[in-house]
Amino acid sequence: MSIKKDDNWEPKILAFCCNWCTYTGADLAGLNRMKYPENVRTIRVPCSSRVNPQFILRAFQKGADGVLVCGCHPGDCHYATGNYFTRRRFMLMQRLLEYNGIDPKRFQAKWISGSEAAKFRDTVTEVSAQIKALGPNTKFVAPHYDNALQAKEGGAE
Amino acid sequence: MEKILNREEGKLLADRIAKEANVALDECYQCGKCSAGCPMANSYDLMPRQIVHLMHLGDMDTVMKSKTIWLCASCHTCVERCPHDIDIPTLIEKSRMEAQKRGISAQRNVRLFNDIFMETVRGFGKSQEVILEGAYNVTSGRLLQDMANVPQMLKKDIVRPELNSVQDKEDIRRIMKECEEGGAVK
Amino acid sequence: MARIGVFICHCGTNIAATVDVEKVAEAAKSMPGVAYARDYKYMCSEPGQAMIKEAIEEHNLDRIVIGSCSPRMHETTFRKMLKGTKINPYLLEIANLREQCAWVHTDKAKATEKAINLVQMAVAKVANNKPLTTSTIPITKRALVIGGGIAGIQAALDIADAGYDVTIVEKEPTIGGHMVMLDKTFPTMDCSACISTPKMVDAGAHPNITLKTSCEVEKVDGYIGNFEVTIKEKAKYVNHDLCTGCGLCQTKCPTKVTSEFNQGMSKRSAIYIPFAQAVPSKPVIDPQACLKLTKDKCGICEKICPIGAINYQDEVKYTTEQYGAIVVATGYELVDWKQMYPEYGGGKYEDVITGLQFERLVNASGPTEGHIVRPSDGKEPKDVVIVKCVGSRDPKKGKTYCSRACCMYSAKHAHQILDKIPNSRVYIFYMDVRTPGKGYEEFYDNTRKDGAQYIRGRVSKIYKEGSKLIVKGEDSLIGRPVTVEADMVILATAMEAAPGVEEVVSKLGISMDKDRWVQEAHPKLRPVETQSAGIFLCGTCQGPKDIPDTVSQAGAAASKVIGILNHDEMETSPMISHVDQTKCAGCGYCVECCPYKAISLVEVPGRDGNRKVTKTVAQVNEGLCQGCGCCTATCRTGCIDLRGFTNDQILKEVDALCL
Amino acid sequence: MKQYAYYPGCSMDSTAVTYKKSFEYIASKIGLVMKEIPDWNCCGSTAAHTKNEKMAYALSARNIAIAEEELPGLDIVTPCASCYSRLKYASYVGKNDEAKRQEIEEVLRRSFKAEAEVLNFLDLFEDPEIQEAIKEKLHRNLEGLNVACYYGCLMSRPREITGETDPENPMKMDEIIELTGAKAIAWDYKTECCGASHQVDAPEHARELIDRIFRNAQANGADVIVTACPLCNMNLDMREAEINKNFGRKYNIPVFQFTELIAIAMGASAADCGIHQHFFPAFDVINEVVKTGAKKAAAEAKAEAKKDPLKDGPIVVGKAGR
Repeated sequence: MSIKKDDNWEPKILAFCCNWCTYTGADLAGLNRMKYPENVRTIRVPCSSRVNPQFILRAFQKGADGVLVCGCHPGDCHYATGNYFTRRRFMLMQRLLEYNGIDPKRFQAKWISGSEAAKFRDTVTEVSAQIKALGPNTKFVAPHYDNALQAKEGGAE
Repeated sequence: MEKILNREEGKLLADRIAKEANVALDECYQCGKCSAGCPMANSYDLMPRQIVHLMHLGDMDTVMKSKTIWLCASCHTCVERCPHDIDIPTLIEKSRMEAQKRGISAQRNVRLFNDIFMETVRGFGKSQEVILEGAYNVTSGRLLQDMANVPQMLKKDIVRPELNSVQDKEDIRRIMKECEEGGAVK
Repeated sequence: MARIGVFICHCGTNIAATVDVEKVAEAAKSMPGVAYARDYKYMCSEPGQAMIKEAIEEHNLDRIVIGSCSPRMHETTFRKMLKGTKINPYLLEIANLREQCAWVHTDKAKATEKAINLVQMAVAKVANNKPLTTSTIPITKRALVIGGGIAGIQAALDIADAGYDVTIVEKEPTIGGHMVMLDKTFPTMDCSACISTPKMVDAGAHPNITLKTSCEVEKVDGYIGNFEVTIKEKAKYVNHDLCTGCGLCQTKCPTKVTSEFNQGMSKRSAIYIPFAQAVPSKPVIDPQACLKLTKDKCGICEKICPIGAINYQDEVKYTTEQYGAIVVATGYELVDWKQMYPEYGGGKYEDVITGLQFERLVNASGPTEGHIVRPSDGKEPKDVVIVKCVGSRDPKKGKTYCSRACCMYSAKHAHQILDKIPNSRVYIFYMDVRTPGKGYEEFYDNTRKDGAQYIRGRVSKIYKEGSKLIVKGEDSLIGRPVTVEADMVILATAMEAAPGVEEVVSKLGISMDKDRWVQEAHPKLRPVETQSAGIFLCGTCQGPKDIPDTVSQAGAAASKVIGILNHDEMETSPMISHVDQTKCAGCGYCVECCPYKAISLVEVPGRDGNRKVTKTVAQVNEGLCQGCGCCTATCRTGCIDLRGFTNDQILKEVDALCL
Repeated sequence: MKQYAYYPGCSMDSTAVTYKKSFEYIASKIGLVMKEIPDWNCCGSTAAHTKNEKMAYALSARNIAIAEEELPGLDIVTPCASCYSRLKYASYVGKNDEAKRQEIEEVLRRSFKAEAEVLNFLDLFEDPEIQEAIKEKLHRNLEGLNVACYYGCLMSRPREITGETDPENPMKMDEIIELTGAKAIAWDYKTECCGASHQVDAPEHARELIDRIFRNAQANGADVIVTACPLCNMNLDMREAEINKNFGRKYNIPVFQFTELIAIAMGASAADCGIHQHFFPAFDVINEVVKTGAKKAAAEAKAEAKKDPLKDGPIVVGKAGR
């Protein structure tokens, strides 16, 4: 199956942001009127360690094109040690996904503090561009989403 | 004295040397513990600490023209005690090689001694202390240096007039030649 | 079916300029479960809130979504608003249409599309929200202070003065810590003992303060407002209830060992009061040194004690007490420079001493009655070298940090030597002189005027030739090596967190930084809090500092404690983890990863077919849980979930996002 | 007893005559077999690595390569601190930098595995088996002799090359020398530099280094200094008289190789270890100690014999355990 790239195609990117650092950083980016692509949606979680691997699989299953997990910098976790768990879980998860044929660029973890609005903007802009270049995600997508996917791709050949 | 290197060239060279020596020049906070413990420091024109600072600034010109790089005895006391583990002996050694390449030597005799030493090795495969001392005295103009000891040496059978050498002299000459042609280890 | 109300805020033009708010509201109407949707200029305003309340009544809404600014801004506002309605305040979700949509995009069509999606996610989530109630916990109005140095004493006095009971736990036989060892304090040159011993006496005599010396914290359970602390009291072998502190025993004791208080420069007996002004001023027996306890010989103290207070059979005792808040003030110790610096003799030379040893040497109640003499031969030194940054600012051999108080105490030592020994010379080897404090720079100035020679450079080697110590350094300001022949060398050794801080920290469930200092919750804005609610810190357990800083931090910690103890009960956040114990397999992974030790394994009755069995399951302590949710992602059976951010809620958000 | 590949180094055949003699004496007494590396060459010493890094590695590596080929499985031992340092550097680079190892191999046209361990004489004499063998052969007690063990730079620094755990105060030689009954004193110039070849090419700067070493040894009560390196030994021994003259000192501290003292304790004569070949007179001090020790041992043996009437036979002089 080859993928036809539609120039108007926009990826769906999901960003899990911890409430204390990255979500605050994202708010600050807004406050500073920084601009970044519309295709990133954040889900607020108390801590990046709240992100269950199940959520990521579910996102890819339902047709998300990229998932970003963001938290405080290691050592700065609001809950002391949460992001260390995130970091370890992330590495395992990324290897699992890679093993299943998902490009590691589709699943990234970034540490962005509450003051790093510019880093938030740069990160989502960069990730968005990377995923746009990769094209739509086709792995894991549950069968009944096929139609939606095909529509998105402009039809599979 | 004429500038051999300007700041930009110097900075490039210093950074390359630092990288090869695995040294982060910016870690040095100029505490001076290196200079304080250096056995040769009384004779230096630049303290080891200043060598690091000049390299950080990119002033390799001053570094290569200094006496210090020739007088360092490579005893490694500085790096043993350095709070930031900065490998000054290697920085100095590599600076000395660069100076040598450009024909600079603020301590002519040190260079001379090294040259003669290597030539005896090239000639015989082993160093010849008698020839070394003799040739050095003649070329350095310090004819009488250590000569007071010679009669005693001969009398006490400490040195003998005959020479030691390796059998396969060609092998040594070839290795030395190839190394000289090939330049430094990458 | 849920009846969700969606309210889209214009925020003036903040949102409305980039997002077609009418369109969003319109789109919301067709989202599953939405019974009502509308937009409004300012949702957070009085009329906006009234409008929402009306809509709730009118349309019989049971949960609401507000599309507005960040939830970090107005979530609490809208929750408060819901308190007056039939809807539980936690049946609310906020779609962030301002900070994370309108303000960061320019393309109105795309921004509107995103806004609709964000509302969709919030709607999907809120449909799965459960009503939550905050609970209250009673507060035990007592505080525990761990450590009886000047930090602990100050914090205890402040709390006690506010009318609350305080216990000070101190592992040594007396309170006082390091401050009472010091001679003078910079920059004012007050006598350290003269200003600290009255505080010790106050603490000992305060009706609200209980001193527990020779004690350590054994175990800490519970949470803010309700800590249950087991305190271990080491055997003192002297009944302090009977003892009058006459001191006869220590004059007769035949065993002499090195005195800790005098930093190894004098002897004390095996039964001893650490120093004259100790509080409590009653002796204990050192079980390692006592002949009776080690070899069953001697027994003199028992024979001569006029009231029979000696008890060789004394044992370790444990008591358990309740506290509402805890202050950690475990203090510092000097680094073991002898291990770090063989080039300074590694302890071979008696006349190379630490700053703290010098304090004892120059102190009128010290081993030499205040005469500065060389420990080796008792002669008065004429040339003294002070070496700064020994063990600090040295990533290879010691600590990376600056030990902060050394510059000033070194200046003080120089001043004292020049003052007390006529025609003496003092050389101070330094890397930088750091004097950030009131009157500090002036003090440094005066020390130089007194004649102290400051030489910029780190010392490379100290060795002995004859009776002189040879100090090799570099005067880096002229770039020449210098050699000083000294009679005595004082090393300004770095502070490090006291030994045993690891155990205290792990028992309390708080953390340390890479240098073993106790970690504060935020370096700027929560400097005396730890990340565990109800546990505070002050003094040098948090980092190197001098006395003024220590005392102010102690006051700050005390005020935080008083702030808690002032309440009879406290509200807890309902957004915490809970375990479905029917599904829990008792694997304990959640216990491992919880940063607050809030989860424990308990035995509960269960069933295996028809058989009644007990099974091991996890249980969350609601007072300790801070709601991070780390446990939820580690649970194999999915039985542990975070209220307010449940798996269901987040999965529904993910689904809505991917539509 | 374990066998070793032996790299004597250039000085061992000329200036280090006392080192050579005394070591050969010990080896013959305890049955230590040293297999000289065939056709070994100069390690390049200080001069090579100031000129050309690759040449410095290659010259040293040639010896390791030959040893690995001709004397497989044997550790390489060298008496000279400078040779030790250069061989050890080559071995270290060969072990840790595959690219450089290949490059060296290429220029050598020999296989250079860098597997053989490089040891100095202190490592060798640290071997418990050798120490046991020495202890068995001890015939004299050098009690009363205060020895300053001088290690110099390259035996202990840089620590990642030498593996020395305490470069400020190494103790290997102290422990070895105390086998003889002599006292290894604590002093502070154990690892200070002797100036190495700068004593020849920059004497005006380097002489004071030697002066400082003698001064500290004297201040700490040393009767003699012992070294474990031909160059350190020569720098100290040959220049002591000159220092006395030019610096106005009165040092009377003969300089020995540590092997000389061991050989003497094992019964070697002055000629066996070349005591007369020192520059600075060394015979008297050692003779004094040996004589005192012998008298004392004889007296002790007599007392012992008196105590134990069953003991007969000739009085054994020596084997005076510490």
